[in-house]
Amino acid sequence: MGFWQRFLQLDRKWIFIGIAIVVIIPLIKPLGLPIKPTKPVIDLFTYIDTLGPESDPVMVVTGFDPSTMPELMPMEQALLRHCLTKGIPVISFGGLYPAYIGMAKMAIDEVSADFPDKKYGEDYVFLGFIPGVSAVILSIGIDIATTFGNDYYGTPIDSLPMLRGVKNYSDISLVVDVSGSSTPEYWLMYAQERYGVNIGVACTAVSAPAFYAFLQSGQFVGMLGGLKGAAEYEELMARKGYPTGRRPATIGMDSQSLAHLLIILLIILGNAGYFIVRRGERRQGIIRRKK
Amino acid sequence: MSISTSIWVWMAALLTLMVYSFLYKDNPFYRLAEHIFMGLSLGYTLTILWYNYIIPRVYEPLFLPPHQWSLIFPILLGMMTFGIFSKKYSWLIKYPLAFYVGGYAGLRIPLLLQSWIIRQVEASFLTPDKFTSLMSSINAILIFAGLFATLIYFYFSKKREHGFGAAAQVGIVFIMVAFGAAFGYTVMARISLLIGRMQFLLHDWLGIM
Amino acid sequence: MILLLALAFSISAKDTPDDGGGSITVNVYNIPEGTARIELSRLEKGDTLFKEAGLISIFKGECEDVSVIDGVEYLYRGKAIAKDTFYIAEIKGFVTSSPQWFNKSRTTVLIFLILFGSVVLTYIQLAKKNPEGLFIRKLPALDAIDEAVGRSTEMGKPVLFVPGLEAITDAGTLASLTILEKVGKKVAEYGSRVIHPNFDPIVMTTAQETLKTAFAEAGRPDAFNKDDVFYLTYEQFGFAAGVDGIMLRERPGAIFLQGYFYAESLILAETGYSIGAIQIAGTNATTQLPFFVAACDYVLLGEEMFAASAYISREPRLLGSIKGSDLAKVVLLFMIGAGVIFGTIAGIAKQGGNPAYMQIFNKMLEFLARGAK
Amino acid sequence: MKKRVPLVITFVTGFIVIISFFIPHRPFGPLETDTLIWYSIILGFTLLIGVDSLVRLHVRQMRRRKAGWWYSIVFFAGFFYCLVIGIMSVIRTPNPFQPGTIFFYGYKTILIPLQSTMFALLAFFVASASYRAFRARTLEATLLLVAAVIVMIGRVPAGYKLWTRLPGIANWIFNVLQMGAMRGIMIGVALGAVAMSLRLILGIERTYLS
Repeated sequence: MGFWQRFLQLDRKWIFIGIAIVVIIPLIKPLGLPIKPTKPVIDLFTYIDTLGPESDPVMVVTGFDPSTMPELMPMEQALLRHCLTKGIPVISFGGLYPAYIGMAKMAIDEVSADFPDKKYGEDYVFLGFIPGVSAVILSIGIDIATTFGNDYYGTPIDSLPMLRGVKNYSDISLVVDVSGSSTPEYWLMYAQERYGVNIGVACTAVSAPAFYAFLQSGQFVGMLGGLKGAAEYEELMARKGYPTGRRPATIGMDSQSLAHLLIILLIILGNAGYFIVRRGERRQGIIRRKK
Repeated sequence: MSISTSIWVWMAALLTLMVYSFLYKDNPFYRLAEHIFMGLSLGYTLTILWYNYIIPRVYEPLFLPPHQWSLIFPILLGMMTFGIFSKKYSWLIKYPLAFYVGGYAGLRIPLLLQSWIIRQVEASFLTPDKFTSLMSSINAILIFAGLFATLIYFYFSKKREHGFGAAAQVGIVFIMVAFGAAFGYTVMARISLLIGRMQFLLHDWLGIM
Repeated sequence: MILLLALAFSISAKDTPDDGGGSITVNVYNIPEGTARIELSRLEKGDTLFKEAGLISIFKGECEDVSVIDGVEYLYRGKAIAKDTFYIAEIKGFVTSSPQWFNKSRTTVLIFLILFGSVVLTYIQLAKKNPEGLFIRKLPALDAIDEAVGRSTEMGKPVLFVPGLEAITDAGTLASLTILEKVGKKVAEYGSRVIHPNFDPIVMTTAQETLKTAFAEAGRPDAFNKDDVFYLTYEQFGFAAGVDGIMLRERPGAIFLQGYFYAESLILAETGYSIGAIQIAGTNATTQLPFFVAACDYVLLGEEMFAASAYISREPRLLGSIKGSDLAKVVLLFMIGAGVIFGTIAGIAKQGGNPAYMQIFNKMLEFLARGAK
Repeated sequence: MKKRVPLVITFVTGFIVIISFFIPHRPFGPLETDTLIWYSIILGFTLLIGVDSLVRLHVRQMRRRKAGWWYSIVFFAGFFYCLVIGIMSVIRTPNPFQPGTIFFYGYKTILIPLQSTMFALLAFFVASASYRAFRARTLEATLLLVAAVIVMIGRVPAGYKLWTRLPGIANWIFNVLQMGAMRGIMIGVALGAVAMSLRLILGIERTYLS
C-alpha cells in the first residue's frame, strides 16, 4: 500500500523528467515505428508527383511564424524538396504577413543547399512579402509581375527565366498553403473560387479538423495535418527513393508516440493507484461518503 | 555534425535551458531569462506599434495627401487617456473608454448573432442527407441531444428539480466528454512543440542527431 | 485568331445589391468550352472606347466591378479567350450603380436581434416591477471566492488576479471586472493584498479604478496600493513568463484566472497548482475551458461568467436580463428541435416521393443560411 | 457629469454601430471599418500607458534596492536593445522582419527561442495535468478521462497498431460526442455576450466606469 500512496503523491518533476526522456531518446536513437500514410497526404503527394519539369510551377506559400514552426517547417521543407527532386519549377512565396518571411527564407535556404545543381531563377524563385493579404491573393490572379515587381532579392520578375510565360494562376499548377492560421480559407475564397486554381493545404494538428470539410467537398487537392502529416509525406518520398534530408518529422513521430503512451500509462497507473488506495482506506473506514 | 560554433545558436540554446530550469524550481537563471524576455518583448511591441500603426495609420493618412483630417478625432481621444497621469484629470479617460466599450458592444451584437448563434442553429438543423445510413442518423440525434442538454445546463433562472435537473446532469456528462476529447486532441500539437525545441538543442546546438 | 459570336455565351450586369454603392456585379453564362480566361471591359455613356475592367472568374462566372461611379451609366462587354479563338458578349442596356439604405441579406440577423432585444428588455422591465421571485441557480465558483480569499489571508499570502489576455472590449474581460470588484471587497475586508498583472493597459487603468472603489466601499480606501496593479507586456508568452515568475516569488494563496485566455492558460494554471494555491478560473474562450477544468479547483464555464454580475449583485435588472437570455435559449432549442423533426419528416417523405416538405425545409434552411453569411 | 456623459457616449456609439450593420448607405456603411481603425489608433496611445507603468515598476525596484533589483537592469537592457535596433531597422528597410536586418537577428535568436520554449512548456504541463486530473473519481471525471485517452491514443500511429479501429472511434468522439456540447457552449457564450453587450449599451452594467 505504501508504494501506491507514494505513487499518487508523485512529484511533478518525475513526470517532467519522464516526458523529457521519452522525447529525447528516440531523437538520438530512432525506433523506426512504422508510418502509414493517410489519404489526404497521399492525394497531395500524388498530385505533385505527377508533375515534372515541363509542368506549370507549384507555388509554396509560407503561412506560419515561429510559434507553429515545429509542426510546419518539416512540411514546407518536404514540399520544396519534392518539387526540386522532380525538377518541378517552384515559386516560394514568403507569405501574407510580415512575420512569415523569415520562416520562408530559412526553409528555402536549407533545402536549396541540398540541391547544388538547381539554379535560382531557373528552377526556383523566392518572392517576398507584399502587404494586403486578400488583395495580394486576388492580384496574383491578374498578374504576378505587377503584383510583386521584384523578387525577394530585388531582381525584376520579368528577368527571371522561370517566370517567363507565368502570368497568373492559370499558369500555376498548384498552390500549397503551409499555414498555422486560417489563411487557407482566404486562398480558397479568393484564389480557388475566383480563379479556379488548385489548392493544397498543410496545417497544424489543431486546425486540421476545421479544414476536413473542404477536403471532403474536393476544394482542397490534399492536406497534411500536424507532425503526423509531415512524417507521412516524408515516408511517401522515401518509398519512391527520393532524397528526404534529415526527415525531421519522421524522427519526431517516435517521440510523439512514446510521449502519448507515457501520458496514458501515467493516467492508467494513477487510476490503479487511486482505486487500490481508496479500497484500502475504505476497508479501514477512513473515508466516509460526503453528502 | 558537431557542436555549434555560432554565438547566436549558443545564445538561443542557453535561453532555452534557462526557461526550462523553471520546471525544477524558481532560480536566478529563469529570472534572468524572464527579465530579458519582458524587456525585449516590450521593445518589440513598441517597434511593431511604430511600424504597423503609427506610420500607416496615423502619419501617412494624416500628413500625406489626401489628408484624412477626421483622424484627429481618435488621436484626441487617444491623448485623453493620458489624463490618468494627473490626479485632477484622471476622469478624462472615461470618455475614450466609453467610446471604446460602447462601439465594441455594438460591433459584437450583430456579429455574434450572425456568425455564432444563427450559424450554429443552421448547422444543427438535420439536413436529410445526414440520414443516408443508420449510423449517420444516430450521430445527428446524438449531436442534438448534446446540444439540448448543454443548453439546459446553462439555464440559470430555474431550480434544478425533477426532469429539468436530470437534463442538466446529462448536460454535464456531454460537457465533460467534450472537454476530455478537446484536451486529448491538443496533446499531439503540444508534444510536437517540445520535439521542435529538443531538435533544436540536439541538432542545431549539440549536433548529436 | 477568329472572332466567334457564340449565341449561347452571354453576359448580364446589375447594381450590386445590399452595398454602399460604387459596385456593379457582372455575370456570364454558358462559358464556351476551352475558355482560358474572360476579360471584362466597359464603356461609359458618352465615350466611344471600351476600357479594361478586370477578369471574370471562370469558376464562378461572376465578377464585381468596384471601380464604377454611382449614377454613371456603363455598358459591359465580356471576351472569353480560348486557345486560338475568342467569343464576345455584351449586355443589353446601360447599367448604373447606387447605394442601398437597407442590407436585405441581413434581414435574418435583424429579426433575431429584435426578438432577442425585446425579450431581454421586457424581462428587465418586469424584473424592475416585481423584484421578488427572481431566481438564479448556484455558481459554486463564485461562492468559493470568500473561502479562497479567507484561506489565503490566514496563510498570510496575497491574492493574484489575472484578467486574461484580451482588451477591455472583450465581454469576458468586462465580466472579469465585476468578479474583481467582489474579490477586491473581500480582500479589503480581510486586510489582505491583491496583485493584478495586466496584458492590456486600459484594463490596467480600469482595474485600478475598480479596486480603488471596492476598497473604499469596504471602508479601507487607504489599504489600496495602486502599484499592485501593473502592466507586464503585450506579448503572449512573455506575459505567461512574467505571471509565472510572480507566482513563484509572491506565492499567492488564491489565484483568480478570469477573462479571455489563449494557449498560455495551462501554463498559468499548472504553475498555480504547483505552489498550492486555490485556483478559481473562468473564461469565455471555449478552447481553453478543458485545461482550466483539468487544472483548477473551480471554473466558471463560458456563459456562467456573464451571469456573474447578476449573481454577485442580485440586482433585479441584471437578473431580469439573465432570465431573458434563458428564454432565448428555449426559443433556439425549439427552433433547432423543429428543424430536426421537420428535416426528418421531409427526408422520409422525399424517399416516399413527396418533395413538398423538402421545399419548406429548404426555405427554413435558406432563411438561416442567409443570416449566417 | 463624470459618469453620465460616458454612459451617454456608450449608448450613442453602441446604437449607431449596431444600425450601421444593417445600412450600407453612407455615412453608415463604412462606419464599421472606420471605427476599427480609430480604435487601433487609440490602442496605440494606450500602449504608452503600459510602457510607463512597467518602466516605473522597475525604476521603483531599482531605487528601493529591493531583492533582485539588478534584474531590472537586465529588463532595461533588453528593452532599449530591442527598441533601438527595431527603430533602426524600420528606418532602413520597409519591413523590420526582412531577414538580414539586425532586428530580425535579435528576433530570431532571442525572442523566438524564448517564445517557443515557453509555448513548449505545455508538453510537460499537459502530462502533469492529465496525470493529476484524469482520475475516475466520479462519473463525469471518468468520462473526461476515457474521452481524453481514446482521442489521445487514436491520433498517433501507435494507436492504429494497437487496434485498427481506434482512430475511427477517436474521430467519432471528436466529431459527434464533442460537437453537440461544444455547440451548446458556443451558443451559450454568444447569448451571454450579446446580453452583456445590451446591458452595457443600456448602462445597466457599468463596473468598467467605476
